[in-house]
Amino acid sequence: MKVKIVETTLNPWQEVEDYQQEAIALRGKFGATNIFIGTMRDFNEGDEVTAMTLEHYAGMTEKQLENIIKEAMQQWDVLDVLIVHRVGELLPNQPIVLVAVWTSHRGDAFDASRYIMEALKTKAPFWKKETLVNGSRWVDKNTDGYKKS
Amino acid sequence: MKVKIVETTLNPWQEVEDYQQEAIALRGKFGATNIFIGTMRDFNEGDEVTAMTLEHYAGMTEKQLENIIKEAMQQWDVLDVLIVHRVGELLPNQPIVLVAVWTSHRGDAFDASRYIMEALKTKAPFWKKETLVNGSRWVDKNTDGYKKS
Amino acid sequence: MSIKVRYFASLKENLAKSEDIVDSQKNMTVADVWLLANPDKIISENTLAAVNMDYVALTQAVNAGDEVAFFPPVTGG
Amino acid sequence: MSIKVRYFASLKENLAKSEDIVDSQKNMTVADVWLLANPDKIISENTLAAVNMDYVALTQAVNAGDEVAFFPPVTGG
Repeated sequence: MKVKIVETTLNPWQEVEDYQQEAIALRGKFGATNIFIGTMRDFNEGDEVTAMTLEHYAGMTEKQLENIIKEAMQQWDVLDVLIVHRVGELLPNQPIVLVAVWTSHRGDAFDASRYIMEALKTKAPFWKKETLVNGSRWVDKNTDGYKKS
Repeated sequence: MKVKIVETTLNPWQEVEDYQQEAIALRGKFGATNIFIGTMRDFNEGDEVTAMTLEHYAGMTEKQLENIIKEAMQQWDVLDVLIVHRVGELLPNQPIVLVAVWTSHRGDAFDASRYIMEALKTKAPFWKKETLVNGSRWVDKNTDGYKKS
Repeated sequence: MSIKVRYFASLKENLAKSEDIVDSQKNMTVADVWLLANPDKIISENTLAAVNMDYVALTQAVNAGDEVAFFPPVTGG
Repeated sequence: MSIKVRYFASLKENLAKSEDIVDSQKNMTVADVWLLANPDKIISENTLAAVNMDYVALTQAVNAGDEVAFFPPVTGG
């Protein structure tokens, strides 16, 4: 398993491909991979967003994300997990977060991936500040992501 | 949306990257991407599997997969879907299927991706024949993928 | 009327054929098509049927020019 | 004992500081640390606290050398 915080552009496909390439122990053993990617949108709460700054608590983020992976591995049959999270200055259409989960069976991959994303949103110390056309604002809380729009 | 059946090696990262690159309308609009990849394992039902042949009903596969995407789009707020499925001769560790779903919010991405995979397993006319060390056998039914092992 | 019949996967192997063409003067259901094509073989209860690439029940009526397919449970993904 | 205090995001901006060092001869809880560092500011009810990078309640005791952090609800992912 691996947790990585990056300050430059996050290329999710390259990250997953590279990680899987090196994970020799996985070869032939995993039947399912679930990947979630969160990407910056160009609007939020009805306003155009031109850029975003992601602050984090270095050290605590890694500690919390590693705990979350361990919790997922206790609940589901998970072979491996990769989490990559962007910090610093972002532009719309750039990836913010990547969660990749490798399992033998697909149910565990879907369940563990979703669990990790929800736990990350609740526990990992990252904070978003949005740049609007006029000024900037901190995002004060995460949306639940499941409400019907 | 796109449904694609491929007879040569399926590179899921390249497929998703290429598709997203061309999907200009998605830029800045999607906040969540969920991707599921099914990969051939080197064992099944307690036996070593050295290769696999995937047969399909050309035409019906595409029709059924397109229906499944429409069903998902009726149930969740889905911006775009890509399904790529391998047919022909496969070796262990090679990807069999890719499902990618783009949405505004993460709940829809997880739900729609899972729905599409389950529906694909039930309705898309593909059949697996496994090559074992001694002979070969048709896979007679899909595992439910959610049972606790 | 003339109906094209297709078989897939283990069913194709068991029947040792991938296609049939059946002709009848009468209206037929999918079950009738099977019987005409395979008079000495009872259709297995887990066999699936499709007409023009949509799943159907064995009681479904067929029309001239239809493509009828029989196959075992699908195992893709 | 000496305790390092850190602030993040909007809380850091509102307090106009990112760190404090507080000293006390007595045993302290996380709430005591806040009070000592910010005697004129009531802690907001949605403020989260961590000691040595684990989430804690404000009633948690702190020890010499601990790093205490205060921050608003997290908004990553």
